[in-house]
Amino acid sequence: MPRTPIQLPTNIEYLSILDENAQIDKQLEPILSTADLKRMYHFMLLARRADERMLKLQRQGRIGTFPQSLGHEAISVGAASAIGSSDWHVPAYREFSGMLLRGWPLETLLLYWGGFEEGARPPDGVNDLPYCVPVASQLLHATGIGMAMKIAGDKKVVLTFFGDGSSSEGDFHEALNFASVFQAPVIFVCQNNQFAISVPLSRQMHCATLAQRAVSYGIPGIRVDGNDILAVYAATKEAVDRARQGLGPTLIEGLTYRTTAHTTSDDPKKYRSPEEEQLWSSRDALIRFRRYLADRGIMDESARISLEAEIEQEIKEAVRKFEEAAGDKELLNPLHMFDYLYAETPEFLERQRNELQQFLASRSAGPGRMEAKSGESAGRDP
Amino acid sequence: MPRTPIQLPTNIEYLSILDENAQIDKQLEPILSTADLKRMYHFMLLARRADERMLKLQRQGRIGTFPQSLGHEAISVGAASAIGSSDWHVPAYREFSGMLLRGWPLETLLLYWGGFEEGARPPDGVNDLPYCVPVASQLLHATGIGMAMKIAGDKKVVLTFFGDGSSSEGDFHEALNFASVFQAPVIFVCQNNQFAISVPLSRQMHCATLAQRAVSYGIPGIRVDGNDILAVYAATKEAVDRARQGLGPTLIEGLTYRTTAHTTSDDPKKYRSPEEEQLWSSRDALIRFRRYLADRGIMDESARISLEAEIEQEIKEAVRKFEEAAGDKELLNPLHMFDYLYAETPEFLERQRNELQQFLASRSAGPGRMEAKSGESAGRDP
Amino acid sequence: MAEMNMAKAINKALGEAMAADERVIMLGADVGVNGGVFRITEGLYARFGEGRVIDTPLAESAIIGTAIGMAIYGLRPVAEIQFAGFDYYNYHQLESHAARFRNRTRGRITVPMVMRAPCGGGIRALEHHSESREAIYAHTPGLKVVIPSSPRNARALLLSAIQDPDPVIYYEPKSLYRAFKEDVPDQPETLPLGQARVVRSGSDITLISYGASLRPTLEAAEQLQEEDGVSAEVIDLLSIVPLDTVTIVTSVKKTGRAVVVHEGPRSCGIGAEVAARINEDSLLYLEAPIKRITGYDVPIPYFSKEKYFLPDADKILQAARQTLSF
Amino acid sequence: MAEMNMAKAINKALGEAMAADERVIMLGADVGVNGGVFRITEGLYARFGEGRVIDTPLAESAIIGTAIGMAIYGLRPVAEIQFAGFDYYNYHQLESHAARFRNRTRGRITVPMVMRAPCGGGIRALEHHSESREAIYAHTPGLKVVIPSSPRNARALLLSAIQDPDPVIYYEPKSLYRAFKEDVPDQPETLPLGQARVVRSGSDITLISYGASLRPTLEAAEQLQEEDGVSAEVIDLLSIVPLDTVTIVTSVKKTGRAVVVHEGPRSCGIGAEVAARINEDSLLYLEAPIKRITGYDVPIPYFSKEKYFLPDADKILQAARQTLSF
Ligand SMILES: Cc1ncc(C[n+]2csc(CCOP(=O)(O)OP(=O)(O)O)c2C)c(N)n1
Ligand SMILES: Cc1ncc(C[n+]2csc(CCOP(=O)(O)OP(=O)(O)O)c2C)c(N)n1
Ligand SMILES: [Mg+2]
Ligand SMILES: [Mg+2]
Repeated sequence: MPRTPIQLPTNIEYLSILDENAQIDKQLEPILSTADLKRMYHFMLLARRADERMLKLQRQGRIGTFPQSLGHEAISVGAASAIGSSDWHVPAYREFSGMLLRGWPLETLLLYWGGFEEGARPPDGVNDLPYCVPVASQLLHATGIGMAMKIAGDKKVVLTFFGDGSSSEGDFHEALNFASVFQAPVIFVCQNNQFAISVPLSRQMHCATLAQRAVSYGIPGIRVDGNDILAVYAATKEAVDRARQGLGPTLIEGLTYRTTAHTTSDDPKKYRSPEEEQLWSSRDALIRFRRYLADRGIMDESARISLEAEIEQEIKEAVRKFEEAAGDKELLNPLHMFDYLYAETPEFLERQRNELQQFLASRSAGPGRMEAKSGESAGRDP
Repeated sequence: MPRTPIQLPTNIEYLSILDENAQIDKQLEPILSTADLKRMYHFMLLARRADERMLKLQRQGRIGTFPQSLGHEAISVGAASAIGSSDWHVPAYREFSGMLLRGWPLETLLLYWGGFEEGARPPDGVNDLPYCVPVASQLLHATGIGMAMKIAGDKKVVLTFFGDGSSSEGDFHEALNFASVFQAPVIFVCQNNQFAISVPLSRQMHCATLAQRAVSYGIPGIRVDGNDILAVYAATKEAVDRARQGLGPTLIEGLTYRTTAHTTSDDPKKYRSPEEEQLWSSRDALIRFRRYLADRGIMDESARISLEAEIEQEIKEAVRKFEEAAGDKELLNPLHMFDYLYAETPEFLERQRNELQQFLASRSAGPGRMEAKSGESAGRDP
Repeated sequence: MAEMNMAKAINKALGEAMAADERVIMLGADVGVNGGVFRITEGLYARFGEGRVIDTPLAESAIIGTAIGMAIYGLRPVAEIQFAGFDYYNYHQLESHAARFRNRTRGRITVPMVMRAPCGGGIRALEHHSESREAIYAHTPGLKVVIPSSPRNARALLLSAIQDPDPVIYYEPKSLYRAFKEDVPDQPETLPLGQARVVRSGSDITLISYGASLRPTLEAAEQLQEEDGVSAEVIDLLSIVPLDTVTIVTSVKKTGRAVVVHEGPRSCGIGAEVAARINEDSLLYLEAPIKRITGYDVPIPYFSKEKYFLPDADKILQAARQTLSF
Repeated sequence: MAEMNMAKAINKALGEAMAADERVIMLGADVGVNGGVFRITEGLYARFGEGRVIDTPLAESAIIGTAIGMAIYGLRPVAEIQFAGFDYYNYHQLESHAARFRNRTRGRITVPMVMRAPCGGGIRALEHHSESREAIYAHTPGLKVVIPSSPRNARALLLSAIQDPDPVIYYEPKSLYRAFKEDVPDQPETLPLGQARVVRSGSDITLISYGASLRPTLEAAEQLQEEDGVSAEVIDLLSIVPLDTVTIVTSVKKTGRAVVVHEGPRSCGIGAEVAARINEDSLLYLEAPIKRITGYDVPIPYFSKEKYFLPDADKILQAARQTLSF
């Protein structure tokens, strides 16, 4: 056979269950309890509403730059619903909804976007890493956690997320390769929203789908409709079951669209058309899921309305707690910047701490200058 | 189509033309002139014999650690034969034979392995980068050169090499992705010798072939018998033609075996069996190519014997030139370490240069100590 | 002459360099259609086309690694890394290759390229968006490192960096992008790399700084004059590599006292090097220890508290007074 | 007590750490079946199995990135990077994550891991195989950095590093692996991180060094005694971070003169930091400028000339004499 095609694995698939008209594929419909379905919708909606609120907070200068997650709720909540609380969840920075579902209080996440390290502290009992800013780097932590689970003989899995742009980073490749070589129980979920800030998919990769990159690692790959929470859930569940049985990692690509700007500093008008944005709005994950829940008699109009009210209350309460915390003396104490570098603060850092402490003390004695300048910088921060 | 297989490109192939019994596939036999074929064999044999000689030089301490390239001649020479002198050649560190073919004098390469930067200086008119030690990093330079050719509108191509182990590095992924997105005229050749020092393929990757990684980049990928110089040449030629027409990069995997140790510091007995080594010796590229040349009446036994003699002479002469250069005062002048950092040496470096110069002057006045210690270190250097 | 902020001045320099030399090209994530996340490359894509203003995939090692290849082939790439905190991803390319090719090939292959990246804090950014690690590059033989402090010198230094035959790290203090305006001459002008500037002359103490820290340093100098009647000389380093030892030492020989100010962490930072060189060349002139007002040896805090990490006029003033009364 | 070289001593420490704590695991390219390219992990694979001595694919960022994940999950990974010159590939993982997780999560998530890598020159190796860039890590808040100088302290420091609750960079001067032997106690012993050691006491000048440079420094001290009748104190830093300022300053206050010696490049190197700290705490005691005998600000030359780059006893001796006669 001197010139022969190489047999490629055939397990690269596309999956859609609940389509944009809320038509359901009965054969593929995942088994989920009413409570589960309600929970999923709850967190999608909470994220959506909180996100809207945060935009206002940002505009008011009460929190900083943040990446809205509209359009990402189905992937984030759908995938996170397929793992248990003793499994691990390793987000990038657009998994707001999934983190809420995993047990991060909204006020904690507000603290994060409000400029407090305390917002990056996973609540006790929550097996999550915090948001990760340097793209793709977290995929290696997820893989390491998965490898450690295997070494420890724990039947747990890790769920981790990244964007389409992030898949161009070397760390993406290294993470998938390690996970496949060690058959680590890691589910890699790509939130393919078709943009990395302004750079469109066509400038990001030359292959038709991200899912097909699974071929490079000899693992299953699947593309799902990322606005179809049932498809996301089903694909993730399958991958989780495989991983838990020791059958290694899976690459899942959820195809969606970033409904809003990249972050509050970005202006998408520079690089995409209103028509495209319009088109994708009509495919919104919440609309079709709400219709599905209504069709199944799980949530009628009045239930939906009271849920909205409940969530409004929840957000109000969280914002209140956040503002309280953000005014807290202890949280605002700058000397804490020295306190968490090492288990025991070494002498040279103690000295720097003292230096700052003495400076602050002396300044609060003399005439203050710093406060006057704090509003000065006019820079943008993407 | 709720659950459908994703169509993968079907252009991932395996190619063999001249098999291990020197049987030729007439249909696929590439068109090569007698002169070309002789030239290819010349450089394969030169590399083989020079390599043997270098092992002796290394054992005598006249050069340092070096990676033998036995088993790699067909890939290196076969691929390099498919590009022209105005194309670029970007090797890793096992393309000894191809570099000789490209016009690097043997004495220059000896200088490199003998510990002189002068050995990394590409000869004038040779469009090559020198050896590259940090694995996979050179793939990005090749891609950048290819992108620049495209920007300049030059119809040239770049040929670059890497090992199976190196394909696990992030830079491999980034280079192939960039090359594919920008459709740069780059041919990526993997010298898959099945080991990265001691780590076997099975620990390096979970996919069946390296060629299939082309699927991640939407580009053609091909695995060839790496001990079959005709297959290597043919696959590269095809890729070069495509690239020159603006059709972008290709991934070529040459499957071979590292006949000897990783480098002169390595002991393969620790991690592989004599049986396996034996098996692959029987597949040697030179044996079958020699038989092919004989069968085609291009090189009979007496021609082969005189070639051996010619090459012996060539090597002798090169070693002489190398030793002469290695004893040259100018080449040994340590002050040159300061002279090539910047186009113009800045003041702070001039000061350091003077510091060393004065030190050397004062020491050569007083009793010398350094020479006594030069043989001291007993370390291994892989 | 036209008044402009630093963002505009850098943009102007990029346009001028591209217009003057067609080998100059830009690459990086979002530099093209979008004009850069800080709008630094705005208008260049429209003006020079996608062949010369190249939006790349998101991969820093590739951005720098391919820029190296392009420079080797004869282009003069200006690569943007979106934030200095992400240039660690490409550090191996800079250290192992950009900085070494000339030396490795005895001058035969060179890498005339610029890596631009916004650096420093002060804009309420997220984690990893406020780093100042120029010292790492200063510890990497074969690179030059430049950090401007005003629109005019930003423009002139960038033109020099692009024309330089060797790789230059050009860090842009992002808090200065839109902080103030300055007259910038219409005609292109350059500034020699490796030359510091005495921006305020004085006789009692030398304050050495660069980039975003220069302004609070100057403020402190003013205040020293006003409140203490002390005459402070202020040096703006402009180039971190080559570091202009002569200008520093000449000043310290005159004043006998010095404070070094920068945002990056203290240990093995630029302040350490400045102190070591002062010590080497002018120890006997010193009347007090050289003080370092720098970022602390901690990651810059999230933005609610970053201002306590950054050098400010009060800290510099206090350090100067301590030095003066030593 | 048994006599052994540093390679064996490190190997012993690794075995002891793994035997004592089953959370300790090794990973890296060639660390398993092959026992490491320098044979440092020899025998561990056979003894502890492939679940705990893990041969990885060739990818430094992944080796460190997965080690971080493992440490977070509760293991105590010891990751080997084959040569310090390749750890630039993983620098972003160390800077952005290993060094930050504790701080970022206010102590909730920690990264108790060790990155081991052979560093330094002197073994006639190829390009990129002789680097000493500990200063980069010293400039990276949140890491500890340790460099041993003898078999016994190599073993003790490595045991401490593995037990440390925070990430430690453990650089092994590869020219010392087989350079000499020393008695190493049978029972495990540790050495506190952050403590330098006065290895020779003296009163006229302080020579400060660590790692492979310590031996030529000691040689120079001997010679100063013999030939000049000068009593040199020699400090072995052992830890680069935390740097033991107290021991350094105490000595310099006594001697009034200092030479710092290391292999890494000079600018922003460890010598700069040592000089800056001496200046801060003991300026008035100094009778001569602090000299730096270091690698120059060039890549370490290919091996035919590397010895001219490295500090040696003659250079140190000359520097000490210049300092003494200043
Ligand atoms: C290593 C690194 N480089 C650059 C950035 C700046 N940056 C933040 S988000 C982003 C785009 C990421 O795109 P994608 O992965 O598709 O995720 P998305 O934002 O679309 O969810 C960039 C370039 C970063 N955070 N990390
Ligand atoms: C970035 C980097 N890491 C580690 C090394 C050390 N090293 C040199 S060769 C090698 C193995 C490479 O294997 P492969 O890519 O298969 O090439 P081969 O040596 O088999 O030709 C290693 C680990 C290196 N040179 N560069
Ligand atoms: Mg995206
Ligand atoms: Mg190999």
